[in-house]
Amino acid sequence: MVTQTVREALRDAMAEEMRADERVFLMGEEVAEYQGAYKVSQGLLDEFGPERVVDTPITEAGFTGIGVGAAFAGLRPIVEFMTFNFAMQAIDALVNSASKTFYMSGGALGCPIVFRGPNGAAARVGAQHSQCYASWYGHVPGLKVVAPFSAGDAKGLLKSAIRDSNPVVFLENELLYGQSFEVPDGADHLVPIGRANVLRAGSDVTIVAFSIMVGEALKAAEALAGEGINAEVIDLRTIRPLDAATLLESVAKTNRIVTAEEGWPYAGIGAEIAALVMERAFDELDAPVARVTGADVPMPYAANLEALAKPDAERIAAAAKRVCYRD
Amino acid sequence: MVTQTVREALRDAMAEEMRADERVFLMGEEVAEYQGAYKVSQGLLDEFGPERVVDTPITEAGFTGIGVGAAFAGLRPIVEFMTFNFAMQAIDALVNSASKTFYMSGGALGCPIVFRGPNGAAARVGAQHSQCYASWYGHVPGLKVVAPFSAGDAKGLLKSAIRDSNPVVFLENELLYGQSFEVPDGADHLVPIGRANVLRAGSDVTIVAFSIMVGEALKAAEALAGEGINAEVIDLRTIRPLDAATLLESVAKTNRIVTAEEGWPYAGIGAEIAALVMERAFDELDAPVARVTGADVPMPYAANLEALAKPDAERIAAAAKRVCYRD
Amino acid sequence: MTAAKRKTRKTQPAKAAPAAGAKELGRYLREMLLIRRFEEKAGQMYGMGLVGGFCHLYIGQEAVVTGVVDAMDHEDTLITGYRCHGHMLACGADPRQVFAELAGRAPGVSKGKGGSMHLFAVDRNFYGGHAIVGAQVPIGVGIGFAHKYRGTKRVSVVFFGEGAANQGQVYEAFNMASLWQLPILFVIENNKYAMGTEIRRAKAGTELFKRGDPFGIPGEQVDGMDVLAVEAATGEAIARCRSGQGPRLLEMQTYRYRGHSMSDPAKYRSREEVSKMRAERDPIDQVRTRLIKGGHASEDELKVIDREIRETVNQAAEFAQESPEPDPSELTTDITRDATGA
Amino acid sequence: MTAAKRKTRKTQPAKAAPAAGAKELGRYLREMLLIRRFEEKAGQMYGMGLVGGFCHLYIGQEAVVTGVVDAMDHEDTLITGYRCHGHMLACGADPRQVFAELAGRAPGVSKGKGGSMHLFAVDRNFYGGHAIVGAQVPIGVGIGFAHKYRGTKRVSVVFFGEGAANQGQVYEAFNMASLWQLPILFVIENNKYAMGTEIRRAKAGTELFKRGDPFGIPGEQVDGMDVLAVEAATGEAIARCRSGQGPRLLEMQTYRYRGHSMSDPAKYRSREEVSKMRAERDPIDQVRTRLIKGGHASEDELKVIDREIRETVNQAAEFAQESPEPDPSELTTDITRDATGA
Ligand SMILES: Cc1ncc(C[n+]2csc(CCOP(=O)(O)OP(=O)(O)O)c2C)c(N)n1
Ligand SMILES: Cc1ncc(C[n+]2csc(CCOP(=O)(O)OP(=O)(O)O)c2C)c(N)n1
Ligand SMILES: [Mg+2]
Ligand SMILES: [Mg+2]
Repeated sequence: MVTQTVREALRDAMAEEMRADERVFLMGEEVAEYQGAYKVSQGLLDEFGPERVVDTPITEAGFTGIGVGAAFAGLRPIVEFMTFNFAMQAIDALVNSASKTFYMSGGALGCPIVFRGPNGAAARVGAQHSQCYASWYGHVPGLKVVAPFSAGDAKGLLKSAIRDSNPVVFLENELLYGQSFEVPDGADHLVPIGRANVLRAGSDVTIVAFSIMVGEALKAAEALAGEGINAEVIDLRTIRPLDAATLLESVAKTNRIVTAEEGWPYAGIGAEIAALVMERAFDELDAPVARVTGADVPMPYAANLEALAKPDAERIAAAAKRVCYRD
Repeated sequence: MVTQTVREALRDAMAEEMRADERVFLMGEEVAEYQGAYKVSQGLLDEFGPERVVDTPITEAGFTGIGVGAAFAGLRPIVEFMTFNFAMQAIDALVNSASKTFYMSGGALGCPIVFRGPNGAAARVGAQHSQCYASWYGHVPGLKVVAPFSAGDAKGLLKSAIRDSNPVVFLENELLYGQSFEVPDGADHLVPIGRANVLRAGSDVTIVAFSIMVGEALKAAEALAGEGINAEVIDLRTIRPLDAATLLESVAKTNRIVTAEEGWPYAGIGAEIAALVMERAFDELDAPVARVTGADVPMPYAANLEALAKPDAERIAAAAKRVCYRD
Repeated sequence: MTAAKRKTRKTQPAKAAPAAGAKELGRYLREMLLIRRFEEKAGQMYGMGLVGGFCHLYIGQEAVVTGVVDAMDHEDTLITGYRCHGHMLACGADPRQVFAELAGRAPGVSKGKGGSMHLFAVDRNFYGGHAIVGAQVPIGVGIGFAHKYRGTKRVSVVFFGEGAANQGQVYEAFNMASLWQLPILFVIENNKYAMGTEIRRAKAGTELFKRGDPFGIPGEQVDGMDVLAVEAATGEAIARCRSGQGPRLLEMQTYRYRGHSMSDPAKYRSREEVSKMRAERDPIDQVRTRLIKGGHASEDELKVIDREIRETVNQAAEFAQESPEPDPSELTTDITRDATGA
Repeated sequence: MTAAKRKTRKTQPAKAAPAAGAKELGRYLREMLLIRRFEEKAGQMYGMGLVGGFCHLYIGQEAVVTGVVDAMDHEDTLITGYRCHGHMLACGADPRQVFAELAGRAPGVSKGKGGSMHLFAVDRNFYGGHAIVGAQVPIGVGIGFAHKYRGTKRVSVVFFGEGAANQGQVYEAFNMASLWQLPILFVIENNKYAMGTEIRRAKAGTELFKRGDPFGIPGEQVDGMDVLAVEAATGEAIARCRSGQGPRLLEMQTYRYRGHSMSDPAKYRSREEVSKMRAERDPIDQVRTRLIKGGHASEDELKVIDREIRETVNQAAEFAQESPEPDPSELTTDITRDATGA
């Protein structure tokens, strides 16, 4: 094990895969000379040169399409969005071209590409820079969608994503970049796409979260423990395909589940999980699935309003108590 | 009452509102001289002239932004997308600019605009032309999202949308354009945004659908009646804000609900309704909420596969029987 | 013209076409006729319900793809929009499989899952068949990016309509193609109409060959109804792309005889306009005339060729009609693939 | 030059600035100084944590918005990106409310909900403050569309950076603005850098004033460090827009002294480059020098002005600091509004 920040883990994942496979390259705004807007690609230009670490103009639609074309032609592009908010300009290429072509060509033309960058809210960057796209991309067949929390998962999943032969949307979180975790040594560390992870075993209630909300879920579980509620915490890690088995297994045990996400509620990931659990484990539920989500508002800038808009450990714990009928 | 096709009803809604309010104008590809790609704007150029019925180049990002700007400046644009698939090129303007600016400006700058056009699948037009965007737009605060079924609702809701001071996403369906319905006479016919409609009262199970699936839901209800199951059919009509009251009232009566939509399942409208009903009516549910959705695949072209991919009355009826434990 | 002289050449309008020999002309005739007859048949079959959805015929534009593909190297790649039947055939795809795709049948090039707008022949370096106007342009630049990345001498040829030429992503792609000096030949198929919109109604500045100017991409206007002119201009442009001089742009002035798609009655133009074009500029007639005037072939010989091609096309249509629909299990295949690595 | 002669003028590079009187110069000085001091204070307050998120200072570019706004009519409108503090102040917005917005406080121009990148002064015809690169360009064209639709003589002035000038939506907007002959003045604030990217690394063809050429939009390069040159070029261009001659494009050559945003250490350029620009081209120093050399003001008088402005800015910062945060209920207001009709 080594202690690494998420930022370093992501960088190492890319560097290792670029060493192993010449087809892998990174493109995006400020990824090369500036070393990444958030320094995730620190050092990559030095090691791999400007052919494989490519600075692009601020033209998301264009460079995403170029990435898709390069993938069609057999390369393995990693396309960095400075944030996923800017990928809305490119979402046609991502959804209509990258996700659908394999099917439309009857399996003749695949698109091995990774789209990555920070998703969701950072600190006080306002409504146009704070959207969570987990549910939008999760909605789309043909994509895989990943959203890790820890540095180890970030590294292992990014490596899997780069090796995957399908388009993978890799949702990072700016506020996690600087957080440190234990990461397994070496270039062999892979985490499979499509598998959730039980981070904390518990018997009273399941809390499922992804990305930055996992940290809040763990904190909530601590707090709940103090009140005699033993929460199981699941890090979803992959948004699509959803690891239904792990969720259902947990619910079979706890009979209660709380979902936590920072995105908007309407048709969010919590909604999908609620529907899924109801369909597949209705009789095991002792309480309704509770959703903890970001407020149903564009993200406000003011510090106090922003804090109100974002879900946190306290709200997660409150929801858990509610479904345990302990509030 | 007059008998009208959905196409005519939409045209009349626009014409009436354009007569009543000089600020209203229509823009989009082929809306003027060609009379609309699907002839929805038939006759409008003749009546209102090229200043108010504006043909645009095939540049969705550009003309959507122009529409948003015109709305900021106090006009009331109706932006027609030839289909909503093409609005992905413009979705940044729609979501980041139209839906968020009122909030970001603290209420100083509103965006009274209607985005309309066919959504979802037509007949065998393939994966890039068949996506349903109800859940994507429904996800976004700051937008209102409407998806009528009948001509009367199409007219009344489009008129409300044009008069609304917020951005409204108005999802039509190409296969419905030619269908005829009874429409209330006159220019006063309005249908309020945000209200679902109980089309058929029933006691055994609630079927909730929107847009073209309402027709299938009604057919399913007929079939179920033959088997002694009395289904209530609700036409959602508005996707956002969701009329929770009407849904919950119905579930309180039937204790069972089936959702029907042609979009993809993951984080779809059915998921939202399932989560909502669970949260607000868990104890009234005698069976899990059942989702009937489009297949979780890019839309195939082959006739037989396309038929398999689309939900229909039969699948809705089957789901209803399942939740009535009658299968 | 010496290379040095050429180097300074800027965007320029169309010039006269060079001469060609009997063999070449014969080949062009066959290739263009195959497209013409195929498309006529596709139109018929659409009317009969065998082909569904949107179906965009290439009739009238045959010289463009024929001349361009002829000037390309075996290893060069191409990509286009939904009006892609001609491109498939020009690349040598089996007409039977193409027709089967139009009909949504199992042996179709995309297993019947893509349809008319989504034809692919990756083994023949044709990357499709994309139904979102303009989307193929950055994608095609990405294919050229891959060619350069791999150190090959391959050129990526990117077709798009004059309507698509207004799309913003085209200019983003121009900028990067030029900035990175990628081997891209942009081919605008200017058939005068984008659906019902005549070019003048959608464009400020209709000299499309100049659209790359601010990005330093030299452009040229070409008589796209004359396959020889197309071949010559393309050959020159591709050679420059291949030699590392960055992207080039050709505006092919062409015309579609039929509606935008099968559902377009094309009321936005006069019958006379179409008949005049057919009578005076038809790309196939031009080659026929050259063959006969040059004494390379007789009317009768040409009839034989036409008959052969009709036969091929009829067989393709029959094959499609007789082929089964895809197995229902195909609904859920080809969404993602398991394979990693190569 | 006669009007007729001017009409044929094509895109052209910068020319020398005209002279100006004492009153004008004094006004420019005050306006630019207000922006400079405001931004310096904003930078300080960011360091102290009073301002959060992204904060893009306008220091160095003051002459652009000052000269442009001065040349605009009262009724003309403007719009820009996230680097918008200067535009607010140039439009006459209250520095206290602007500062309160930067601090996310209740009396902010957007009630504290927008922040530094989302400033609006609709009553002063400033439409914001948009944080998605390039998005404001079609929006600004839409505002110009409304001006024409209503039969007014108003002009819409649309600011964007040279980095944004690569965005596809800009070309889509160019095309429609020209096609419909809309009264739009496009102002490219070419400050040489888009974040860490020097213009040459992101653009094929760095003569931005020619970017509108293929769409028939005449462009001109302007010394954006000289407020007089800016004012003169803008006045001329706006007059043409107003007279119904369609859109115009001005490329303002300017420079930002500080990092892209407060979180950018700006390692991509040398200190010397910045100092040289400050020493030789500073827009405020140029006006100061003109005032003194022209005998219009003494050093002491200028110091008084500076002190007054510092005072204004300090008060604004204090006002912000002392203002309360928005009421928690504001979280869920201003999402949609009930009102229909006017
Ligand atoms: C982004 C987008 N907008 C609109 C359409 C609908 N559409 C399909 S083809 C077409 C016209 C394109 O014209 P042009 O580029 O000239 O090509 P042509 O059809 O003439 O070959 C339109 C508007 C689409 N497919 N994609
Ligand atoms: C679509 C989009 N992509 C990327 C960004 C991140 N970003 C913000 S400002 C900026 C640089 C813009 O440079 P320029 O247009 O030259 O304006 P300047 O900052 O120099 O005023 C970038 C890349 C964004 N906000 N929006
Ligand atoms: Mg065309
Ligand atoms: Mg700049």
